Formats: sequence, structure tokens, C-alpha cells
Amino acid sequence: MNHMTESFSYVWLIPFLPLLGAFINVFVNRNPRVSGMIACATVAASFLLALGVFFQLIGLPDGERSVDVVVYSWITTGTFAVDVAFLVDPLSTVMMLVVTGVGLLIHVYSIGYMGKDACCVRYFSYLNLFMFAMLILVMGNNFLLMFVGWEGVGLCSYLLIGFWCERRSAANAGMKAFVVNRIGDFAFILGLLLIFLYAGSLTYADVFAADPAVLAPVITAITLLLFVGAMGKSAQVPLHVWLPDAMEGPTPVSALIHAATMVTAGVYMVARCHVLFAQSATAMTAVAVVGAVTAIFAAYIALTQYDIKRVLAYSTVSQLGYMFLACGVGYFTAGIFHLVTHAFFKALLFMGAGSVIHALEHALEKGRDPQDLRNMGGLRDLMPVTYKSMLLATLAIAGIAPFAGFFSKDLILLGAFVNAPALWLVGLATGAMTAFYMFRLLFMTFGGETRLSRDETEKVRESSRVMTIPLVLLAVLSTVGGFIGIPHVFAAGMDRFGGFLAPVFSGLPEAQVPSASVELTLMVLTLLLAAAGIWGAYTVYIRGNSIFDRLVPRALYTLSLEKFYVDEIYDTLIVGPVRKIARGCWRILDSAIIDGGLTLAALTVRSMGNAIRYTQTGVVQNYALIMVVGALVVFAYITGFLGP
Amino acid sequence: MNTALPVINLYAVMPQIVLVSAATVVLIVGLFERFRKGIPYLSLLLLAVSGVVAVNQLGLGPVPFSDVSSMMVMDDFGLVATLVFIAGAVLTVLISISYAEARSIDRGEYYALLIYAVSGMSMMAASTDLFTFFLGLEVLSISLYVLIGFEQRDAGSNEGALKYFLLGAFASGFILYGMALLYGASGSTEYEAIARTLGGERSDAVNLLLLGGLGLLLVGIGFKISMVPFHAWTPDVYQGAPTPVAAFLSTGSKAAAFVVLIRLLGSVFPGLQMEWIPLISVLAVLTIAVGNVVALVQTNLKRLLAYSSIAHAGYMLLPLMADSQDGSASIVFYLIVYTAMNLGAFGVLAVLSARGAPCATLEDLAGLGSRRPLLAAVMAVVMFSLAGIPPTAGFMAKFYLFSALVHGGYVELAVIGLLFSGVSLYYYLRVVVWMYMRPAAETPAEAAGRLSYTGMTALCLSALAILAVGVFPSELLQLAERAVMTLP
Amino acid sequence: MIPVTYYLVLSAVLFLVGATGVLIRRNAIIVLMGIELMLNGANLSFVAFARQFGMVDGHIYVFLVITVAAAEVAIGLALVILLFRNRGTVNIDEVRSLRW
Amino acid sequence: MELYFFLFFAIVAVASSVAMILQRNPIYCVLLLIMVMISIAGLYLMLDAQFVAIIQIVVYAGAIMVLFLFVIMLLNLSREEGGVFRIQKPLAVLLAALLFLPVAAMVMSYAGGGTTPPADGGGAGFGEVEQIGTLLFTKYLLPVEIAAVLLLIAIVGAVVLTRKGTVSVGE
Repeated sequence: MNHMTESFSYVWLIPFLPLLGAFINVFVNRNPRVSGMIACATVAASFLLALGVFFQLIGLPDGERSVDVVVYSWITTGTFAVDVAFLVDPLSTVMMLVVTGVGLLIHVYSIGYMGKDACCVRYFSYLNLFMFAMLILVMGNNFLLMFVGWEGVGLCSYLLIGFWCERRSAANAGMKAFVVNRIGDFAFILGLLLIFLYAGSLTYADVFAADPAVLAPVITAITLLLFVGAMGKSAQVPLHVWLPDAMEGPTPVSALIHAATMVTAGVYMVARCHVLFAQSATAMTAVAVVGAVTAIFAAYIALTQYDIKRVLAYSTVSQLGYMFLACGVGYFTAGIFHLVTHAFFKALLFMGAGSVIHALEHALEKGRDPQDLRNMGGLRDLMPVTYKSMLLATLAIAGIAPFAGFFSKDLILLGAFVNAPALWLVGLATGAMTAFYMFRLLFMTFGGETRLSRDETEKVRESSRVMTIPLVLLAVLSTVGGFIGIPHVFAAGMDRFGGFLAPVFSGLPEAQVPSASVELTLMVLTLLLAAAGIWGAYTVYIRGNSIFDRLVPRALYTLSLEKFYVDEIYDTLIVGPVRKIARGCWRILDSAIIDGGLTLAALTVRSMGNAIRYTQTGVVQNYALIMVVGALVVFAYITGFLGP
Repeated sequence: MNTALPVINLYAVMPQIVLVSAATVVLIVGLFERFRKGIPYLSLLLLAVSGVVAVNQLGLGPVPFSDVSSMMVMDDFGLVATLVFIAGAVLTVLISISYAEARSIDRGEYYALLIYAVSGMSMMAASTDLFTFFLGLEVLSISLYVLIGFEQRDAGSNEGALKYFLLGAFASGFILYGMALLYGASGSTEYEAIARTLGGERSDAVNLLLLGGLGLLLVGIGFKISMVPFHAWTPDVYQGAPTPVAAFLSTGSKAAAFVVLIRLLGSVFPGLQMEWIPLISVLAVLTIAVGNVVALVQTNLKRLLAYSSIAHAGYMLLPLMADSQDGSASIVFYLIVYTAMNLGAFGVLAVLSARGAPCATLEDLAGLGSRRPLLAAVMAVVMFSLAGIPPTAGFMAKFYLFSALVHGGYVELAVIGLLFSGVSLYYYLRVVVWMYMRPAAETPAEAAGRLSYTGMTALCLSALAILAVGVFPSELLQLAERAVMTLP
Repeated sequence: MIPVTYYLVLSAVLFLVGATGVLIRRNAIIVLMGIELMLNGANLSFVAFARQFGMVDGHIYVFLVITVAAAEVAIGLALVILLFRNRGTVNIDEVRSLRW
Repeated sequence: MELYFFLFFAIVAVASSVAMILQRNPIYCVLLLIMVMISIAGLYLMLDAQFVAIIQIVVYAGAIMVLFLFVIMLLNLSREEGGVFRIQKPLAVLLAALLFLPVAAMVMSYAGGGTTPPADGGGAGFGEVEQIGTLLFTKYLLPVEIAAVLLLIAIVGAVVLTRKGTVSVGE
């Protein structure tokens, strides 16, 4: 074991290099142009190292693919010891690759997006810091290190979301992100406390090897608390409110938060703790149900949003719901698989949206919102690269074969079908809705007639190379990324992803696999529903609108009234209520209850603060009087417990 | 008459002797106007010498002062505490230099009193007898009364000093009466003797007297560490005091009182431990709650820090319940970290307020991030540390403290503490938000120009220390553990 | 021989009367005198206990407490004089610019 | 006989102290406090604490209280008028009375705590200067030294606080 630890001794560089980059940008570098280079170079180096780890790891036999690399002993006291140590195993390697790989592309893209911003040095240092925190989170071999990364990503997201601090809304959004995360964090800490209390250690190896009987009395509490922590970080209902607001940050930040880092932390944590979760059926059910509810709830809201980034934000929430659904039904591999593919296409979607926003920002007249879908349309020919790459990403997220999202989503739905048919239905419906709202977004942005004025149209330019190249790379990944995990039913033994992760999840009970025909039927069903969603979007947002416009004058002449009628029915019976309910969900649940609850709690605490504050009268004798009251309490206590 | 002279071991009180002599030298040299500029540096030098003396004695104890009655003992615990006090004083001197000069309070007496105060704390830490403790406390308190009121013409300084004085003397009265009762119960004021009485067979009457005495001591010490409900002076006094003095007050005098509490617990309380737990835990939780909740609504920075320091006192009270070496070590560790953090926070204010209008409210910090990047960075580090965010020392301190608490089986208390430390994040981050995310006022309150080099050195040192301890806590942790090992 | 309890009760009374004085008087000097009264109460206990045990230690304590009291009074009165100079009053309920 | 002495001193002490905290004229307050001090000195004598009794008169009543008097005269303080303590006053008295209950219960139940006072008053020379002096320079050497430091600090402090202006000696 020793020589192996040594051969991996360089892994500490992976998180350290971005930290170094941040350090240089904060303290040494003052040149904005260089700052981006530094940031990209460090992340690129980390990515290469992560690749090195990956290849080294697959060179090892299955059983030995889990190596603890101790960097130094962090805390050693009489009662416990915690090391700064990294765990290199397939799961952490996958996360490393995703974080550094997608992160690298986002860094490169940022050079184009943020290069001209006045504070871009600060921006890149935050970005690097974010990478550092996330890498610590996924690489640590103990809960304490994970917690350090956990808090670190929270802090960095807060800094980045509030980056454009001139905007008050940005600062508030940053605050909100932090506060909501705090709720989750609190639960997470409590979970850790219980683990520490019962397992006596915070190192994964010790905790996961702990006798289930020892943990049994609190296992449900532990896992539920951990899960609440994951809900906060991964934006699950009802702790998701921060994520849509987090759109206030620069768009690459949204891409980073949503795709590669931060939000995936919760999924990673649940997967990492699968040993614990598997011991509590209650917790597993909770994970699955919350995941499914979140998936459909967020998708529902996404149906009617007009802000392009907000649609994507709710879509992220919804997709994360899928991942938790997968974990909850015991398909941890599927959850991580979806995490990976989602990282590809969601990063691409955000960066594509960023590209559009970037273009429109310069083109649109003052007062027109460059993020509003109603101000877009017809951009297909103006921004061809962005359009094509986003089309591929949209196909991927909609779950159309053979794009990346198809394979991972399919696996999740398969798991749900086997273990929880009710949740499978929810997932299926969500799939259709996903296809609908994503294509709605695509059509409203790129398709149909442009809603820009001529002057504006002329000013729209495709983004620069430095921004489009990452888009293209991600588009390729979104297209072929799914082939790393080809389902068994198509080609036996080709599920390389599952095979790679298998040693990590080997302790779990063997998953039931339905017959090939069932599996294929499910696939077809999924695809059909996705296609239906696309068709719906097409009808409403491409054909629907234009037909409607053309129909009115022609109505007198032709009898295609029927078509109109159908559309009308569709509109009143389906689109209308859906829109209303979705709006209602957003307004009542999100704004009123959850936000309101937060506000109310904050207000209560504040008013208590004010009440106590005004006992501080400034008169010294009042203070003395309070002291005497205290003394009286002490004496009452003393005589009290010695009394009869 | 023939009096047997006791065998005295001056070596045992060497740090205290050096400190008192240092203060007296500073006092005398301060009388000469021509040395005025050099006084702070002389103080630093002499503090360093005292530090070296203390370091040299580490590991040699325990050595009692005399064979007749120990009164004071030299052991690692007292020495580590003394070193913390000295470090705090060094930082205080550094942040004082520009502040004191600008306000013409840079006199020898100022620095001399600061060192006298350190000597008083050191006496408290080394005491093994209630009377030396009481006298050390008075040495500390009287120095502080004067230091707080040092800005004679400033009404706030004056008011703060008077309030602290009246309440401090009031609290001293309680301590003294408590000591009288303890003396009556056990016939001595030595910790050991009291412990013997507690440990032995005792009648209900003696028991009651002992409890009453300890209760009164609790009132007095509770005052010093600003435990609710004996905390009310804290915000007013911090606000009124000259900022470096407030820094010193919030760290040193609180630390000294805690050190005494730990030593008392180690030797005197064990017999009473179980009986005290409900009371102390309720008061600790109240302290945490009041500190954090009121800090939420403060806009005056010094008051905000005052309430935050109340809250921190509450956290540090918690592990007392655990009654373990771990618990005590975690308090010592917390105290060390807390000293660096709070001196840093007040230090930023002191450096900013040196010239021009004092930096008093959150608004005065607006735009600091772009005006004074380094200073703002220090403040941010300190705030994160106070909030307990990794990888700062504050996180380590909280982690160690709460894990000791959990180990002791007080999970509920740990949960409450964690909950409120979550609340506290709001107001610490608000400071950061104001520095980085609010545009500066047209005319910033603080004067333009260079900040004092010495002040910045001190601040950068404490910020670096906070980060370093956050990443490499082991050495300091072991020091803290070693310190409490020597306790009975 | 008067029982020690008598002295102790008397000392408690003096202590508490002193404390009451601290709580209810506006004049800072009288407040300070209230504190002196509290110290005297404690001192009486020390001496009474010393007699009870037949040990002189209690007397030493009183001696030292008187020293402390002198030091406190010196500082306290200096602060009061300073207050008077700054504000023209020694009524401490008027001194409350630092609050909330 | 002893009891009458005790009662006399006790009543004078309590009455004077209560009068002191009620008296509005600060000069009278000082004089009443001196009365308290003297009666306490009397009690010290009854407790065979001659040395402390003398110190009480000389230092406390003679020096410290004169300092009070001096400052009151210096500031030319007049009678104190009622202030803002409308609720505080009754509350304070109530609290003090409440606090008296447990404290009194505590000390009354003590009754010697199982010890009986030595009949000869602790032996010859109990409470006299020699015995105290010996103790001060042997067992209590350290506290005495600290007290010396304390006095030094108090002197410096009082001077620093009341010195007018900030002009230093050298200027």
C-alpha cells in the first residue's frame, strides 16, 4: 500500500494549483490580461494531473483502486486525529475530472466573457478559489476536509454571485445563497457531530467500516441530516430558492456553480456516503421522494419563465432532482453518471446563454433586458456556432438518443421503474416537461421571427473564438459523452463508466435488472415522451404563433379553423392551466412561503435583538441591577437544589 | 522572637517580576520627553524579554512560590497563559502607536499601565490562592480603569471608564464577599484547602457557605468574562474606550478571567461539578443567545464586536461542563485564537481611526475593499475567523471546542452553540458586505494617506496567524493540551 | 462570647445596604461610598471568621482589602473629578451617551 | 455586657449605613459612613483584632473618607435631587431584601460550622502587630508585594487621569 500512496503523492497539487493561481492573482498580479491566463493555466495543469491520476488508477487492479494519500497530520490531540489526506478512488477521480475539465473550459470562456470587466483580476482569483474549494470537497478522505470544501464553495459562491456588487440585487442574492446554504450546512454539521459521536472518527474509511450495529440507533438521523445538508447545497425543494437568484452573478459563474461545482457537491456527498444511506431505508426513500418532487416541481416552474438564465436555473434544480432520485433508488452510479453528462450539457447551455446575453447586451437598446426570451428570437443565423452547440445540448438534456443525457437519464428512470414505479412516472413526466421547456427556450431564442429591431439585429455578433471553442468542445462532449456508459442491453460490457465506478459501490446489493424487452420499452417510452414535449414546444412557439398570425385573416376563407380550435383548446386546457399553476407555484411556494418564512425568521430574530438591545439603557445602575438579579438567580439556584 | 523565614523561590514568579519591572522601567523612561517616540518600542522590547523568560520556564514547573504557602505557582498552564497575554499586549502596543500619537495619549504611563495590566493577568493565571487572584485582578482592573479613561478630554472614554469602574468595583465587592464565605467554610483561601473541604465530609451548613461563596465568585468572574446577565457593561465600555484599549480589554482581561476559571475548576470545583452544570449551561446558552442576537441589530462596529465578544465568551463557557482535559484545552486554544481574532478586528478599527474621524459604524467601512485592499483583506479574514469559516483558526477553535463538548456528552449544548454560530455569520458577513459590496461614501470618514506601518504589521501578523493556525493547528493544539496537563 | 453568626448577619446586612446604595444613588461619589460599605461588610466577615478559627490570616486579608479599597477610591475619585470637568455633573444617570 | 456592646455597635453601624444611602447631602453621607467605619472598628476590637481596628480608624476613616470629603468639597456638590430612578429604587430595595434571605440563611445555618472558637482568643498576641507583621513578611509576602504594585498603579493612574492638559513634564 505504501508504494501506491507514494505514486499518488502528487495529488495534493490538484487542489493546490488553483489556490496558487488565486494567490498570485490576489497578491502579485495586477494585469487583467495575465490574470485569465494564470487562472486557466493552473486549472489546466490540475486537469492534466487529474488525467494522470485517472490513467494511473485504471492501471491498477479493481480491488486496489482506493488510495489514501496523507499530506500531513492536521489535528492530533489526545482524543482524535484528523489528517489532511486525499482519497483517490474512482468516484473522486470522476469528480476531479469533471470539476477540473469543465471548470477549465469555463475558465477559458471567462477570458472572453469577463476579460473587459474592470475587476477581472478579482473575478479570476475567486474562480480559482472556487475550484480549490470544490476539489478539496471531492478529494478529502474525511468529513472534516469535506466540510472545509463545503463551506469554501459556499463562501466562494457568495463572493461570485455578489460579484457585481454595484447591483443591490446581486449583493442580496449572494446573501440569500449564503443564508439558505447555512440552513443546510447546519444540518450537515449536526450529521457530522452524530457521526463523530457514534463512529468516533471522521475519516471515511473508519466511518464506513464502522459496525452498522453501532450506528443503528442514529443512522436515520445521520443520513437525513446529511441529506438536508445536500438539499441546501444542491438546491432541492424547499431549499432551492437561492439557486434561481444566484443568476445575478456573471454567467460563467452560473455555469460553474450549476454544472461543474457547488450544486453537485450534495449529490457527491450522498454518493460518497452510500454506505450510510444504504443502511437506512427511510433516508433512501426521503432522498428519492425529495429528488422526484424537486424534479417535477422545478420543471413545472421552468415551463413559463422568461428569463433565459432562470429557465436554466430551474432546469438545473430539476436535473439535480433526477440525480437524487437515482441515489434514492440505489442507483448511485446512475446519479453520478447523470452528474457527469449534466455537467457537460448544462455548462454548455449556460455558456451558450451567456454568449447570447453577451451579444444582446451590446445590441439591445437601453432598457431592454438582454436576458428576456421575449426580446430574442431568430438568432439562429446571427450566431450559428452558439445555436448549433446549444441545439446539441438541448437535445442532450431532453434525453434524445444518442446524446449524453439519454443514457444517464435512461439509467435513472430504469432504476426508478424497478424500485419505485410511482416515482418513475414522475420522472417520465418530468422528462416530457424538460423537453418542452428546453425547446421552448431554444425556439424563443434562436427560432422563428426575430423580435429585435433592425438596428439591433445589425449589432448582434457571434461571440469570439475564445468563447465559442469551449462551446464546441462541450457540444462534442454532450453529443458523445453518453457513450462512456452504454446500457447493457445494447452492448454487454460496454458500460465503462459503471465498470469504473463499480469498486466504489461494490458494497451495495446487486441491482435488479428487468428483462431486455422491458428495458427497451421503457427507453422508447421515454423517447416518445421527450419527442412529444419537443413537438409541443414546436407547435406553440414556432408553428403556433405563426399559424395563429396567418390564420386570422385566412379564417374567413378556409376551414382550417379546426386547427385553430385545437390550438385554442391546447392553449386553454393545457398551456393556460399549466402556466397558471406554474406561476402559482413560483409565486406562492417560492416567493411567499419559503422566502416569506425566511424573512419572518430573520425578522423575529431581529426584533428580539432590538428588544434586548433597548434594555441597554446606558444607565450604569440599571446594569448593576441586572447583575443583582443575576446574583439572585445564582443564589436561588444554590438554595433551591439544597432545599427540601 | 524567632520567626522561621520561609524558603522563597523567586524563580517561580519570575515572569511576573519581569513584567512588573518592565512596566516600571517604561514608566520611568516615559517621564523624559525626549524618549517619547521610543517608548512603544521600549515596551515591545521589554515585553519580548518577558516572553523569552516565560518561554524559558516552560516545562520546568510546577514550582510553588514558597514552602509556607504557595500563593502562586509556576506551571505550564500559567506560563502559556502569560505568553498569550504578552502576545496580546505586543499586538496592542503595535496598533496603539499611531492611534495614541494622533490623540496625544502616547505617554509612558499608557504603555506602562498596559504592561502592568499584563502583569496582573499573569498573576491571576499563576495564582493558587484566592487572595493573590483577587490582588492580581485588582492590578489588572485598576490599570484598565485608567487605560479606558486615558483620553481625558473625550467624554466617551470618560463615561466608559466610569461605568467600568463602578461596575467593576461592584463586582469586586461580590468576589470579596464570596471569598469571605469561602474562608469561613474552609479556613483558608488556598484553592487546595477549599478543594479539601469540598472533598471531605462536610456538614450542610459548611456546604451552603461554600456554595454561596462559589456563587459569588461566579458573579464576579462572570462580570469579567461578560457572561449574561453580568454583561451589560461590555458594549458601552468597548464603545467608549480608546480602540486599542478596547481590543486589549476584549481579549486580555477576558482571557485572564477564563484562565482563572479553568484553574479553579481544575482544583476547586470538581466536587461540585454536577451540581453546577444546569446553572452554568443555562447562563452560557443565554450568553451565546444574547450576544449573537443583539449583535445582529448593531450598526456601531465597536458595539457589534462587543456583543460578538459576549457570544464568544458563551462558547468558551460550554466546555467547562465537559470537565475534561480536552474541554479545558479547547478553551485555552479558543482563547489564543480569540485573542488574535479580536485584536485583529479592533486593530483594523484602531488603525483606521488613528487620524481623522473615528471609524465607528458599518457605513464607515463602505468601499474599504477598494480603498484599502490589504486592510479590508485582514478584516475579512478576521470576520471569517470569528464566524468560524474554514480554513481559518476560528473554525479550528470552534471545531475543537464543540468536539470536546460532544465527547463530554453535551450534544444539545453543541447543537445550540452551532445554531447560534450560524446566526452569527449574518452580522460578520455584513461587515464583509459593507467593505466589498457597498460603494464608498463621497468623503470617507478616515483620513487619507498612509496607514501606520506598525499597525499594519500587527494586523497582517494576526491575519497570517489566523490562517496559519487554521491550516496547521496541531502545534498550537498540543501546546494547549500541554498547558492543561499540568493542572491537578 | 457573641456567636459568630451575629457578626456574619451584620456583615451581610452591611454588604446589602451598600449594594442598595450602589443601586439607588445618582451621585457617583455616594455610589462609590456604597461600594466601600460592601467591602466593609466583607471585611467584618473575615475578622469574625478569623476569631472563630483563632487564625490571624483573616486580619491580613482585611489589611490588604483596605489597601485595595484605597487604590480603588483614588482611581474612582479621579474619574469622578474628570467627569465633573467634562460634563459639569457627578450624577451618573445623566451619563448615558453610550447605550443601545 | 458584651452583647450590649455588640448591639450598640451593630445598631449604630446599620442605622448609619441606612441613613447614608438615604441622606441627600453628600457631606452628611461621608460623616455617616465614618460613623459606620468607627462602629465596625469597635466590633473589630471585640473580635480581638486590635491592629485591624486601628487600621480601620486611621486608614479608612482617617484617610480614605477624608479623601471623599475633600473631593466633595472640591467639586462643591450640592444636595442630590430625585432622578430617573422611579422604578429602580423600589426594585433595588426589593432585590436587596430578597438577596438577604438566602445569604442570611446561609450564614445563620453556619453557626461555627462545627468549629468552636478557641476560648483564649487564639492565644497570646492574637491580632496584635507582631503576629500580623510576622505573617505579612513570611506567608503573605507575595500578596503584600502585589499590594505595593497596586498602590503604585493607583498613584500613577490618579495622576494621569486628573492631570490637566496633556503637556508633559519635559515641555
